[in-house]
Amino acid sequence: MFHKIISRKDFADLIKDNMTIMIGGFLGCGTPETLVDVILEKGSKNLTIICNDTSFTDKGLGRLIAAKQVARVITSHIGTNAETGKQMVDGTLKVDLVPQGTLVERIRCAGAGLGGVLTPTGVGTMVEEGKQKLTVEGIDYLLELPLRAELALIGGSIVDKAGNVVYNGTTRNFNPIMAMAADVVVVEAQKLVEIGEIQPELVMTPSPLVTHIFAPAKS
Amino acid sequence: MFHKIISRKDFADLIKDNMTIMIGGFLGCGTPETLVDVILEKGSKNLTIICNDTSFTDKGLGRLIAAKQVARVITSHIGTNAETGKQMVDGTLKVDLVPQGTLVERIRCAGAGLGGVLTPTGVGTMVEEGKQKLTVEGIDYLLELPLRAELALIGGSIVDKAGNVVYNGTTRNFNPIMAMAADVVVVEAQKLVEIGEIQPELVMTPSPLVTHIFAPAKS
Amino acid sequence: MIEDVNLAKTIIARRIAREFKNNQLVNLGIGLPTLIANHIPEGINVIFQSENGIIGMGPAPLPGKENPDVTNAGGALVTALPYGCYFDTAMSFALIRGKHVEYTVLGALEVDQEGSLASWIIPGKKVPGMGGAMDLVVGAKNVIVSTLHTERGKPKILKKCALPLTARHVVNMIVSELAVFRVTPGGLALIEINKDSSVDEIRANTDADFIVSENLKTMEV
Amino acid sequence: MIEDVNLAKTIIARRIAREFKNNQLVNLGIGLPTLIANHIPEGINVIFQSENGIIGMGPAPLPGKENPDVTNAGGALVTALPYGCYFDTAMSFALIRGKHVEYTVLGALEVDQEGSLASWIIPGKKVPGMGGAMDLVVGAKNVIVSTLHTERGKPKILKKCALPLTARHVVNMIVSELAVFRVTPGGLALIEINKDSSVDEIRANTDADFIVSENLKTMEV
Repeated sequence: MFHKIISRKDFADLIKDNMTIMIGGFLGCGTPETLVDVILEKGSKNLTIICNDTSFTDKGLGRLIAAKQVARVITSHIGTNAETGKQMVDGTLKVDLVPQGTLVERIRCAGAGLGGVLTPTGVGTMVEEGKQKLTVEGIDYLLELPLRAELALIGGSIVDKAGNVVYNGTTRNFNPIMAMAADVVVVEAQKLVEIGEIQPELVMTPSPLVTHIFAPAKS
Repeated sequence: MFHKIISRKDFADLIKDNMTIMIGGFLGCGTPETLVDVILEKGSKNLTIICNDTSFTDKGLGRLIAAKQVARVITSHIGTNAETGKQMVDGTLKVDLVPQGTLVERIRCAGAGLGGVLTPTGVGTMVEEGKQKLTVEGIDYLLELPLRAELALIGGSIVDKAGNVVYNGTTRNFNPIMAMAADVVVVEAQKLVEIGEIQPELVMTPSPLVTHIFAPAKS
Repeated sequence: MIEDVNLAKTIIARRIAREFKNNQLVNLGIGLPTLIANHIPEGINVIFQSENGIIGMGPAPLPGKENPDVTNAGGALVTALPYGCYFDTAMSFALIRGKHVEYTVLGALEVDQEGSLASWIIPGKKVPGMGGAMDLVVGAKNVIVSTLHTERGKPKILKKCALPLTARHVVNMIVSELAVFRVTPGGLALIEINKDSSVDEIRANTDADFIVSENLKTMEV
Repeated sequence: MIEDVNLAKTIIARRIAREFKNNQLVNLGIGLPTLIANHIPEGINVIFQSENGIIGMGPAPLPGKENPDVTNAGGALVTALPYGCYFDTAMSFALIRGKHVEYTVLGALEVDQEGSLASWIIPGKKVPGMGGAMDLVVGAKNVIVSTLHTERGKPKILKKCALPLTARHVVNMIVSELAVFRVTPGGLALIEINKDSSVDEIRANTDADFIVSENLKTMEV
């Protein structure tokens, strides 16, 4: 009934130079490592990556930066990846720093068909620059706009063959929000199960949001 | 460690005339019926109720309207409760109709510390009236503002003694969103369990949001 | 005209049911649209969403299998299919407004040649409220209005809605028991016609301008 | 001055740990604030949130009990207590911005007498990014800056931050190894002092104006 499982090669074919890609995870926890492996192997260039943080040079999506495949990153924190700072100073990597709560709301707006949100975060700081400021009931807010991607790469703990996803522990983080805000959504399944094996209340990303499921071969 | 369980009388003491109360549920499904019973018994007047719909005259929060305890209702649908329409025409009940998706986002804004959201819903209709309109990238949006309450009444399916809540099936609806947007949050527990009995991934309302737990005596 | 209202509704439901492709996410409104679920062609899996918080909605429960915690947006008891899941209203309308729902099908008091519709208020008479309808028609990728062609002899498809709107310029397709119209940038196009009707009959019962498609087909139901 | 940095940090952690009441929700930043969890007085249950998506965070796992799927905002492996739960980043920052977190404790590069702080960028030198800090200090009900009183002999508590701000006018309390200040509408108030320090020593090492509370107390640690 559902035919969502793709091969490593099929996934590689989806990746193009200059693509805008969201990648889930928080300092690597919840990041789909094998999907990142495939992009490293393919060597696609000039990527724009949207992510919570740039992880470490040898873990998660941080490896794409170390491999100089990224032209721009939209993120909240780069302090754990020395390459990000270095390439930013060298001028080879553009870094847009966004407060974490604002970043997730901007992605949510794109996924939820909202035109923007008003947040108090960043008022009176450099984050204000170039943004519309609105005052509601005497409080100043920044208008923050939606953020979308062509592709979202999601790290799922338990995935059924329809595409329903459960995230264990703190691997959830940005994953279910990003799964709503991209044209194509690929989930790497840590554990692939049959339809009906996931309690319907426990589903965190409903199956229609998932375009493709990638289940790495067990080593 | 946690002392959140309250008696029927303690809950009754929380209810005051003229209060603004959010009540979860969708046509009664997920509504904390016993908490509504207590408000009916107490007979508090001039309440403002925020809810998805006004249910039926003999079910859920619809009973409060039938009992003429409500002065104002902020809701998306009143078609299933003849009393709501009648009292609106008589001028004894003020009805603010809000699109369902806008209603839930306004409540979410209040709970999430956001100053408002831009939604395309309602543009070019009566819903526009009195609202600020913003154009972002050529698309018109309405700026919708936060909606808070003094009290939120939540229908929980499984509640542990710390206050973590699980909602079964479609009882979830507005419940977890309202649980973030009120000064005091009371959950009616269909089933009360010990701490540790709920899988931490399955929690839908984290315990710190819950002020009081009411567990009706089994009949 | 088709005098038998139940037959008319079945024709509409069967025609709309043919519109969906495999694994598309569809939201059916209360009333007539609900009937569509009974007429999905064999071999096609349609995934039903209901805005109260369920994807993978199945048929009404068998006697003795009712679960009061599993309802649809009309408050009726339903079931969840094995691939189904539940979520809160914020997520439900994120899916709806965020263009994740392929089709929404709903009734209307009036629908017009500009693709606007009215469905939530008759001022001074009846005010049910908009519920989720305003979000659904703004957010779904495709909006189908399902409607009897006339009500008490009066056309439902108009040049311009007179009642307060649910939304402006959002309807993609109108399906009645007599005809199927597409709303195009140039106006209404009649693209299908009931085998027992005629363009003249449709003109006589439609209060809107429309062109007749060069490709006019018989409604398959 | 207290020359032993580890002792200084312990004093700060122990003092802040006394601030919390039973069952309050608290977010501790990376670094010095993390130490506070080890010094909560007996009989007080503090509920720890970490912005990566956990409430009810417990201590580091015992050897052999590590779960790579349970981390804190610094990426370290942690545990969940029996009343704990997990959620996504949108929910996490809804809790933070929505005033559901009672205390956030974080370090700063600079903090000033107006309650502004700088913690995320030294232009041209070091740009870690703000992470969740801007949301935390704007959203938490109470903001405590935990900081060594000086760094390389230079005061950290200033009249006005020179570095780009994390937020303006949000800090409620500043705790160093020498002193506790409250930020009041009238400016900084010195409310507690280390038993081995003096008001003169604090004046000499603080680059901000402050009044000495009539109620000046000895820091209990």
